[in-house]
Amino acid sequence: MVTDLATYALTGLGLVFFWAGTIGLIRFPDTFSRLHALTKADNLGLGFIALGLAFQADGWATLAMLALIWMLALLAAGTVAQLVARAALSPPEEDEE
Amino acid sequence: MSLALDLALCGLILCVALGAVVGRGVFRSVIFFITYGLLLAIGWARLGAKDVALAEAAIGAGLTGVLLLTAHGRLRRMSVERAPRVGPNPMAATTGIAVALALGWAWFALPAPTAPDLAAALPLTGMGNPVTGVLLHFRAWDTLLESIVLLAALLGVWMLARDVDWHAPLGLRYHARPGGVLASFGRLLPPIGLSFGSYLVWAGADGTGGAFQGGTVLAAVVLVAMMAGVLPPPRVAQGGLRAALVVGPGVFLLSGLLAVALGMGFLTLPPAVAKPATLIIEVALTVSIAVTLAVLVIGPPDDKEPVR
Amino acid sequence: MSLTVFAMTGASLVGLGIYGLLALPQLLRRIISFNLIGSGLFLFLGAAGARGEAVDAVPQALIITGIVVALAASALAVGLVVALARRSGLVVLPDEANPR
Amino acid sequence: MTALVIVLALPLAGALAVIALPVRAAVPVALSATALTALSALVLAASVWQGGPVTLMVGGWQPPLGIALQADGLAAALIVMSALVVGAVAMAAWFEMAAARAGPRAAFGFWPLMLLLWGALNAVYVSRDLFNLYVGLELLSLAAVALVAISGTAQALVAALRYMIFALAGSLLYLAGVVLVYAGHGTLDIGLLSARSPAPGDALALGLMTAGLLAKTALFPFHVWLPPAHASAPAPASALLSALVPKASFLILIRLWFEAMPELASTAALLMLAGLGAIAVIWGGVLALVQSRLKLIVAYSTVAQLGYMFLVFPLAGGDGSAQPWAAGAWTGAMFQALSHGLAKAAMFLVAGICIAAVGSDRLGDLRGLARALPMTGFAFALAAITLMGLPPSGGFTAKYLLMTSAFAAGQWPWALVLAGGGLLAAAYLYRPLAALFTRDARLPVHPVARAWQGVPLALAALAVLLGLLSAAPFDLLQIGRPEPAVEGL
Repeated sequence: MVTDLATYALTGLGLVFFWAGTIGLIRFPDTFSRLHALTKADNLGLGFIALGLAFQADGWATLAMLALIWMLALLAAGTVAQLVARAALSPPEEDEE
Repeated sequence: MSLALDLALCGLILCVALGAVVGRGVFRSVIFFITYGLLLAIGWARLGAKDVALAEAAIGAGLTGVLLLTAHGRLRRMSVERAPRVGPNPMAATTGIAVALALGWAWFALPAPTAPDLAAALPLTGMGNPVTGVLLHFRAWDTLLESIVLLAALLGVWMLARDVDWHAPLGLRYHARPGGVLASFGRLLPPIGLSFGSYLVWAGADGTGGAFQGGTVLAAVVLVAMMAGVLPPPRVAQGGLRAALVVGPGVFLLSGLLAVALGMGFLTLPPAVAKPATLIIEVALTVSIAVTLAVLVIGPPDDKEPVR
Repeated sequence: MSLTVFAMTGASLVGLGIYGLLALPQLLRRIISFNLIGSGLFLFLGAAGARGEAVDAVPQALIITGIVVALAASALAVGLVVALARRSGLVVLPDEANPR
Repeated sequence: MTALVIVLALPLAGALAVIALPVRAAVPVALSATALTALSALVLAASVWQGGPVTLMVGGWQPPLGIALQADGLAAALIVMSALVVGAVAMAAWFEMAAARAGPRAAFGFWPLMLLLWGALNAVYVSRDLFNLYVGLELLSLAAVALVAISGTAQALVAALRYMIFALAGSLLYLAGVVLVYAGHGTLDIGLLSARSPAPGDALALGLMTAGLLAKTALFPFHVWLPPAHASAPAPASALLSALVPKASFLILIRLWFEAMPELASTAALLMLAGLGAIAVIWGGVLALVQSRLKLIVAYSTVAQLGYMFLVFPLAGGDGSAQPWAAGAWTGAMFQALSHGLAKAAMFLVAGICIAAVGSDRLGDLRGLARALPMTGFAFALAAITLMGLPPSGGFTAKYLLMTSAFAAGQWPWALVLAGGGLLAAAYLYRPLAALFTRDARLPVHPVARAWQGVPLALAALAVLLGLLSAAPFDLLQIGRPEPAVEGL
């Protein structure tokens, strides 16, 4: 019961962060601030969701898997953000008239 | 509740698909397509088809996405002519709607047939996962041909190299700074990816996974390692590369021929050895799939982009 | 009911892909449209295979095969598009007129 | 059965070996795989001849679970014809695709692609499973597109891309039909489908599959991709593409309309198929008439010659299948597939020799070439006899059978098409023949090995022999020929 409540609260909090990150992605003016919104907010959001789901886990294996998922997502998001930022330094081009 | 979820998911899938078709700019179109593949994978999970979900996410969204993104980047650097922007096309719209309506009608008109009875035959294959049983036993001939289709595509891609480049390393040169983020990612990912990919192959016998899904994960590892400069891109002439390309279909085909030589039918695996034999075939297939997919994505031998 | 939703989505994806294939000249977009048609058909097939009491595994295997084949075809098509752009600077096919 | 397995597996195994082994081993491995497979093809045909259709359940699993393969008379005949064509192409390619002449890239790629194409063809000829046919067709298409692109010019790339788009669209239409068939019947096996209880989506499925296969067979109005694609490939590849590849999708059409769903063959649909075929015969002939390059003439002639095969639908399909003339019409169309394959491959190989000799295939550059290369000129003339349908060639047997059936059935417009198409063929082939055999002196000719010149000559002679010795192939084609349904209506 308590675990269910914790799950609702934490995943709810995670969703708020995702929502904020998405708003940032849409509203921020340039690539760099958008990236900032995405990586910061979404990584945190995913962390809360993983934490919330951890209360429903039925064993250490599931817990480890959740932790692994979060860490891999962090690793990938960090790398991709760097690469996107570097790509954004070169001027964009439209390929269709 | 679950119907509402499915409706929302399908609505989302259709929206991003629409974005992929009519969105402004090819880059956006590609991004929509990748999103589409990931959403579709969730749809497959909702349909209870976990193996398909994995395949769609890894191959449909992941590799096809990388392929399209790389191609778009290369086209942009080549200063090609721009494609004309076209307005709505009523003829095409009518055709598309007609086919969609015909398929929709067929859904309601078709009776649900009796599916082939897998349950009785599956124990003979030693597989717990019926999808793997179908892929490697009941429809092994499809799967063998499919692994060779990948090779045919690769040969086709190689034939697109310029003659002067033929002996050059495969694909474009990527410049990853030695101490940069990409380089460290390229060193960090392979051990994780290798274990995950191998796990998928191993698990595929009884649970979710299989040679194609595992092979795709391994291909992604190889790709990242090459882009990060950790793994030098191979050349067409390298014997190791070419052996890796054919080992999967080769072992599969030879096992089928061995069965003929032993007086059984083509591609027959007797129940006694079915499980270990399948595992050997799957491991060999995984190696070939991983290497073939990776070199398929990095493209033909290429010395440098031309200056136009 | 959910199955019908997925089947209708599949049918619509096929329609959308056909529109893209016929209406859009840019070749990468055409390749994307091909993939939409293929995955729409697979979604239809997957929904059809889930109609019985037990989910039929055969369509799932067919779909995995189909996804791999679609990737192979896409890879060759993308390779051709890039090679053509490099040789002639084109990202659309020249006019349908027959060469002489 | 072993022969069937070898015919299926050896080309694929050969391709894998060519890819894996060092480059210097490629040609010997490919040639020995070709020779052994061709031998097994003959053994297979002999065993079909003696013991009836050869059936193979892959992995020992019966349909609907497993995939059934069956070599009936028609499949065996096509396998033998393909083996002859591939054998000849391999001999010509030994000269023509050598690294010194074609460059290391094309010399590496041609052999495995040829073998993969052959393996796919044989797989399609014998498969009884609609989805397995899809995978086989995809392998065939990808190998074929790669062979078009092998020459690497911008023109070839455009042709390959257009081919790819038609092939992919055709595959997806076919796949849509397959999806509907499985959704309605839970099986993909042609034999089980023929005994199915009809479902409401069947006509739609058949229509979709047919449209897709027509695009792959390049029937009018889907023919636009074929001439540039076949003319852009290196000559040995063109021979494979033009002589063999369209026959695979045509064979699936035959399987669908005569075996899987014969009761859906309405008169209107059959007439439409043959009508498109008739337009293809005339329009392809007219376009061949205005070309100035040998390879384009030969490629447009393929559009026309494929059209004849579609006359089989109203003459032997649907209600006509129970009529006495059905056997003649059916066999005539298959004779056309066989003789066109041999003659067309010979013509493209001649074009390859011409390019090797004078560096061009423009008719103006070929003037008087037959004086320097008499064997080549003679080979082209023999192949032309078959395409025109003159006695005693295989093409004559085909058109004779189709024409007598058309008269017997009272469908005389098809006879007019046959006659008109023959005249057109005579007209468009007269121009290259006249150029080759003119007495003008010409610029110097590069020497061409006699063994190379003998290859198309042998193929063209086989196409004529098919008419002289037509009794044996006639009987072979009857083995396993779909019988009309016993229970009427």
